[in-house]
Amino acid sequence: MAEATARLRLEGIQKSFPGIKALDDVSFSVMPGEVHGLLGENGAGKSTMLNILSAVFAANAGRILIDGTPVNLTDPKSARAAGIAMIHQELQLIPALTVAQNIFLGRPLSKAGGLLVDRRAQEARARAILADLDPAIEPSRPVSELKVAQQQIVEIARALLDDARIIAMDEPTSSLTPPEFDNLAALIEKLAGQGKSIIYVSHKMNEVFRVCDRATVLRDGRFVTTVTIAETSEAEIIARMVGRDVQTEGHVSHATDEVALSVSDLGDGRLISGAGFTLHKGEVLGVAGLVGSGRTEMLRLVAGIDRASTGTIVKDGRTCHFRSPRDAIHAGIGLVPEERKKDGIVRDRSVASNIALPCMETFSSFGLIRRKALRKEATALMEQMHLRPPDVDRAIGLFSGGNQQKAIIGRWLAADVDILLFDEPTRGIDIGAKSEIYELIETLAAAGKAIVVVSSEMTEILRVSDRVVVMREGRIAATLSGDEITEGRIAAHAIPQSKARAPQEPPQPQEAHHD
Amino acid sequence: QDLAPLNSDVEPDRIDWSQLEASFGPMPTPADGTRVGGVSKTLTNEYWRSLGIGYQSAADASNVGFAYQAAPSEGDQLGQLSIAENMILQGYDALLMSPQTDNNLQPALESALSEGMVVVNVNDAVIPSVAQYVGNVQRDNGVRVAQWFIDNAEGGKVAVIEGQPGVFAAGQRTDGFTATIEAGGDFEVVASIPANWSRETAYDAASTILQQHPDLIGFYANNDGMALGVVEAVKAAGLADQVAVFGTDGISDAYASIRAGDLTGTVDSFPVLTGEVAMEVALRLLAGQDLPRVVATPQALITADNIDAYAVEDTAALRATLLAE
Amino acid sequence: MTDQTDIARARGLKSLLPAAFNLRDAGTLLGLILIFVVFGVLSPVFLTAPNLLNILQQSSINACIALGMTFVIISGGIDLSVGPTAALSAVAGASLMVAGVPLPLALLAALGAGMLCGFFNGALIAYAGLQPFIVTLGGLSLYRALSLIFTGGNPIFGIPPEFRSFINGDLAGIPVPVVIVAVVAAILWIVLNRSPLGEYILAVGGNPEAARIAGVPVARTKITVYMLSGGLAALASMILMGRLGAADPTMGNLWELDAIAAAAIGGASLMGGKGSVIGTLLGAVILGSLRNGLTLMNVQAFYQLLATGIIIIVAMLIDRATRGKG
Amino acid sequence: MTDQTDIARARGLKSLLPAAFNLRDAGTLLGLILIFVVFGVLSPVFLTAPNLLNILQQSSINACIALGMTFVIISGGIDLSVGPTAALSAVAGASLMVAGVPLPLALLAALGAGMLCGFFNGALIAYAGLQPFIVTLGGLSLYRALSLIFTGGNPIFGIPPEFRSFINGDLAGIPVPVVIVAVVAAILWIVLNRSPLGEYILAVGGNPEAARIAGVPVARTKITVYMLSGGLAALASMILMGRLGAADPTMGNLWELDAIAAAAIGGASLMGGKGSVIGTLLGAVILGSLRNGLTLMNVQAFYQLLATGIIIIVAMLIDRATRGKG
Ligand SMILES: Nc1ncnc2c1ncn2[C@@H]1O[C@H](COP(=O)(O)OP(=O)(O)OP(=O)(O)O)[C@@H](O)[C@H]1O
Ligand SMILES: Nc1ncnc2c1ncn2[C@@H]1O[C@H](COP(=O)(O)OP(=O)(O)OP(=O)(O)O)[C@@H](O)[C@H]1O
Ligand SMILES: [Mg+2]
Ligand SMILES: [Mg+2]
Repeated sequence: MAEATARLRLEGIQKSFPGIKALDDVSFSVMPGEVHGLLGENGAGKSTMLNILSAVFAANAGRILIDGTPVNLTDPKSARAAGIAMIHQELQLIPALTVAQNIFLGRPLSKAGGLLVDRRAQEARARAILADLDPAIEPSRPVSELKVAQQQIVEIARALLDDARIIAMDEPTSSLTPPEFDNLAALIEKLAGQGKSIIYVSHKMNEVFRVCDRATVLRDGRFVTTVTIAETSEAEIIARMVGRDVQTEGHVSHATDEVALSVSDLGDGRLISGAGFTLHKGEVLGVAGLVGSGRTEMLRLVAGIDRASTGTIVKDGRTCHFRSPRDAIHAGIGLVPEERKKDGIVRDRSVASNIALPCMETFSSFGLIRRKALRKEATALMEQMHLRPPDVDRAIGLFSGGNQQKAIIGRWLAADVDILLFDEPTRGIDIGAKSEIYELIETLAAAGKAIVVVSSEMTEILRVSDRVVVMREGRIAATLSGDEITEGRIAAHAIPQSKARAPQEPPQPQEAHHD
Repeated sequence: QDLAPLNSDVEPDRIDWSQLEASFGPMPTPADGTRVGGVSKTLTNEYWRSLGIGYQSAADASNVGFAYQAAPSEGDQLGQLSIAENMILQGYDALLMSPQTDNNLQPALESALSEGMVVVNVNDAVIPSVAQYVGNVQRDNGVRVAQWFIDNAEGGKVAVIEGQPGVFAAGQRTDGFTATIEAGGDFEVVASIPANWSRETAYDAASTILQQHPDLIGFYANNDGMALGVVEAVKAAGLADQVAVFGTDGISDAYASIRAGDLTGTVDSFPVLTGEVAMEVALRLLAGQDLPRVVATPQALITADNIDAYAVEDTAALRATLLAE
Repeated sequence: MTDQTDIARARGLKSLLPAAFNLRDAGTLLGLILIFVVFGVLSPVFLTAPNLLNILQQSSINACIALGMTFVIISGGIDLSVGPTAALSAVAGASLMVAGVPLPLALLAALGAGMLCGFFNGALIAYAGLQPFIVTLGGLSLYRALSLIFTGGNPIFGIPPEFRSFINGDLAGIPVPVVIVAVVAAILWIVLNRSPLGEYILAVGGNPEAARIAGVPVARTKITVYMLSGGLAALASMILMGRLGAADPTMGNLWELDAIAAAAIGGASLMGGKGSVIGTLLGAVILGSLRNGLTLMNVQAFYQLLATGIIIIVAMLIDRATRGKG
Repeated sequence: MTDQTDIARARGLKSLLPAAFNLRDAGTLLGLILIFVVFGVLSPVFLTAPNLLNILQQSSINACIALGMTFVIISGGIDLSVGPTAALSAVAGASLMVAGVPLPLALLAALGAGMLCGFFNGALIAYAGLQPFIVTLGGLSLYRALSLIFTGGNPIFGIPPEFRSFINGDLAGIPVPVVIVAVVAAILWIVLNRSPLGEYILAVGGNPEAARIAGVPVARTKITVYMLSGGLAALASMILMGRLGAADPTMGNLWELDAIAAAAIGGASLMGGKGSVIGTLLGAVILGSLRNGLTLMNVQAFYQLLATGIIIIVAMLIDRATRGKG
């Protein structure tokens, strides 16, 4: 490929953080109208690369050329002026501002000679941009009221505003559902058709194969290869990323008949009502549903994070009343939250400290923490989960998103709970780690733990679940097991009646498992 | 020998400043290289600066070295203690201290005594165990103002603007005023409100009181700063002709305000002169004289009638005026 | 669709209130009303028109300072130096006035002095990256020292009578200070809710890193906020100077606490990103009515302190209870 | 592998410093050393042993309060009520002592009184969800009022001489208050760095919601922290009472500002989640040496104020510069 015609060329980029080299002499180019995948495991340096491109970080060495001319990007504003827009992996929104205000933040449409914000004009343009993505998002609503998925769409909309020539997307679909991805894919095609260059970071191979023309693979901060998508296979890319084979075994059930947890008539007085399910030891229960169907809310009620207004939770034959997550944890229930940054991590504390939070007592004797034992256990756990870099004393906030997720999951392994609730457990997790997590879930189930997995990824639900409950508008719409677990049936139950054109099958009467 | 806790307002072992020379002879000449330190309450109030001027001039007159330090702000008790201790380290012969509270300088007093220093408690708060006190009778400030009302008015509603709650001087002044005026005729103290020595708070309190009692005839404020705030509130309410306002301390702004016909009067406790007397007492003690435990300093109610007699720069002349009384 | 109807319902509720108002402010208003009812019952004078004007007048200075403080707090900072800033501006303005400099010029100079103090604070915070608390604590000493040294500790008298009578006058029966603060508050409301600067301030306070990435001029925004606070401190000092007829270098002692209290009562969060102009005004009036009511009832000094403490806490509890888990 | 060697290198660097110490504290230490050098050159008395002990003694009360404040600040709160809490504990303890209650009992009661104030603050913050600033501002008035009312505004004299001579004595030449605070600091260092409570406090201050979901007893942690602050205020009041020989209901005026300043100079962030025991101790000593040195040089009060302001800011700038973009 003639490099002179490249829209964007990154050359010899190097970036070190204290104690780690995040990028080591990485180069690649993106052509006009090209959708270029940037792939690699968690911590490979993808976000760092994009952050350098959009001048959030300064590189230690290397240069950036646009249309063959070196550019000097000093701050995010200058990057934008150079025609580079970015969708950040960690949502960079201001909760107190409205959707439109967030989209236009830093470059408001103004009236009265620049003195006042022209809210109406902003909202009109925001609505126009959002129309392609999710027309249900009302531009005048505060972002704090939106679900994560909707916030992510706002983040995408923001990048589209500038009419940039280069759009860098860092895991834009991590909390989106397939139909929302379809919208985005169509949009990407349209943008590419207009000659824009797009860098697309994702851990979802199907997306990469659907939208990308070429892809560059990074491993441990180093360039591995650039491939043309049409001339390669998923397996090859994964092998390049991981440097080893990843097994994709089928599902094995370890479910027993022993009831671990039974929830009935659970409600929060708002969205959730009459929710109930039974969970057996060794069983993996998938929870499917549309965004906003109340899956997260239901898990939070079970985990004692929000207070239930109705319903009973019976664990190991005892009725529990959780007044706090701590109560639930003492009863042996742990939750891996959906919003990692907000509900999961304590940024400035080490991975070891974050892991130990729920079970400080077990790592203490005579009121003091046994730091050595804690570090040893944390290191062992994290080695097993391939934490990168493998330093459990490092502040968790300095790790890539995927690696943070590993630490949060590790927390419940250390705490040795018997019921694990996963809310979107593999969001932002690389292929290798994902299959590791699936294996982990299986191992845990085999060890007799009971597991609930909420996921918006159909493949994930199908891969891990022994049974599936489908939620719709705050209620359990169906419980499926065995052969009933098919993509079609799950979708049919998930879509609200009024919205569905004609459900392929009549929804089954809701049936609680009484054993 | 343990001294009985001192109450400077009622201690019987006292002498008036005017009697010092008569009873103990002329000032002795201090030894060469004598150094005296002064620990003030704060320098943000003119009263304490004037006291320092008095110290300095008496020190100059006797040819002794003098250093004057103050807490960073009024109410900083520990800060003042540290400053006193730091001065003790520098080895002065005598220390003149005006404590923030009755006890915040107690350790400094003790360590100064153990270093063999002479310690004089000058005005305001009183350290109970102190052997030598120089200052005025706080209660008297209020009594004098009350007496003016009793002499000059038929009776009516009056109000008090108090200093910081819990401060000795504030309590005594308020008490002296209230007790005297309520015993002395047809007067009613309708309000007694703290304004924490602040001009602004005093202004607000006074305007609120006037709102409620438009027939008020007088205010007594625990210091001049607050009194000047009250004066503005009275003027703003258009009641300047009806309401008399008194302050305490006799700072120069109070004098100016009396001359301008705004402030009715203030009880001047002559800080410069007080400073001179205090320094004199310290030097006499250094010379080995055995003085009474309390040396009372002068006070006078200043109004437009007598202001010219007291408004003199030269303390020698002022001494003469006061001694002539 | 559930979402849509929910939104529609929320809209409907909102439209019943004036646009300037939000639910959080309603809680604060309720606290104020409660205090009014209690004092109204206990003292016959309290609810008379002159006394209400009196309360507004007495609250105006704190309100002025607290408005600036609110902006600083929203931006994620704090300004402990407002009192000494006011003092420095006052002595600067007063000494110019006394020296015969034309009034408007002297007033501008005073405002300039206040904004300069604010600029100094803001620059140290924005460019040197120091903690706001510690910078403005240093400023607290620094500006106080400068005004004490400049005046030798003595108040400056001789403020021109025309200035004094302007400040002490009224407009259609409303005291001038109240009018001034009302106008300032209206402008600040627009700035916070309708101008790019307002969005920047909310963004910087809500998530500084996201703001930076979005291209918000973070440093400039912070400096502006501290300059605003300094300027408003200067304005307050001018009002006070007009009322008291003197510029005292010790002016403004403990103003920061009152101002922060007003802002916090009005719903500002010291974590940044949250705060309301109207809430702060209500907060200042709550504190003003408290002091006024207790004085009217001639509550003894110690018990005034007691009542102040209890009422602040109870007001916050009521506010909290009415607005729920906000 | 690069990773491994890099990490190994970082580890190696770390191990050169004692474990108790972190890089942030080194910056503060540098500030302190600078102040020592400057004053040492300017005043011959400054670096003498008695004066250094003097500085430690004078800093001990602020250090004691500031340690409690550090824990509160790390947990994301603030405690403005430390001064009045100290006063209330002092009058409680003193009145029991004077009434002839055995000394240890009276001391326990005083500590209990302080912790009770802290519990009240903490419960309002943790359970009612009020803002720490406003709760402890209310407490500031409330506890002061209670101690004034209880004593009628008069100090309580007649502290048992054996208690006084204990506090005023020394251990191996080190003043007892310094020893007490050193022991307390050592315990607190262990609590913060080696105990579950310490982890909880850091987590609650760093991200309260995540901490709650991870099973941290958030409410209990917060209450503990305020009780600790109240207890340390009581301890400080006992030390001061021993030194002064009286319990004054006005004790502790402005302590909160000094304590917050010491904590902030020592690296505590008012946003929560950050702070260090050693840093705070150094911060208190910095403030103490500052005052000591300026007095030794006989700097006049106004210029002392000026110097204090400038030095605080300059110390923070140096600290900032040495530790880089931390
Ligand atoms: N601000 C930072 N400070 C220190 N280290 C950092 C920082 N940001 C990233 N790193 C480190 O740089 C490496 C690369 O991280 P990066 O976020 O680029 O990974 P990524 O490829 O985007 O991973 P993921 O798929 O999990 O998002 C990681 O080891 C991470 O810990
Ligand atoms: N935009 C919104 N604003 C306010 N509330 C919302 C919004 N979207 C959803 N909700 C509330 O949250 C409810 C359920 O959200 P929840 O997170 O439980 O769904 P979920 O099925 O877990 O979806 P996700 O896939 O995002 O995790 C919604 O039905 C609605 O009541
Ligand atoms: Mg990433
Ligand atoms: Mg969810």
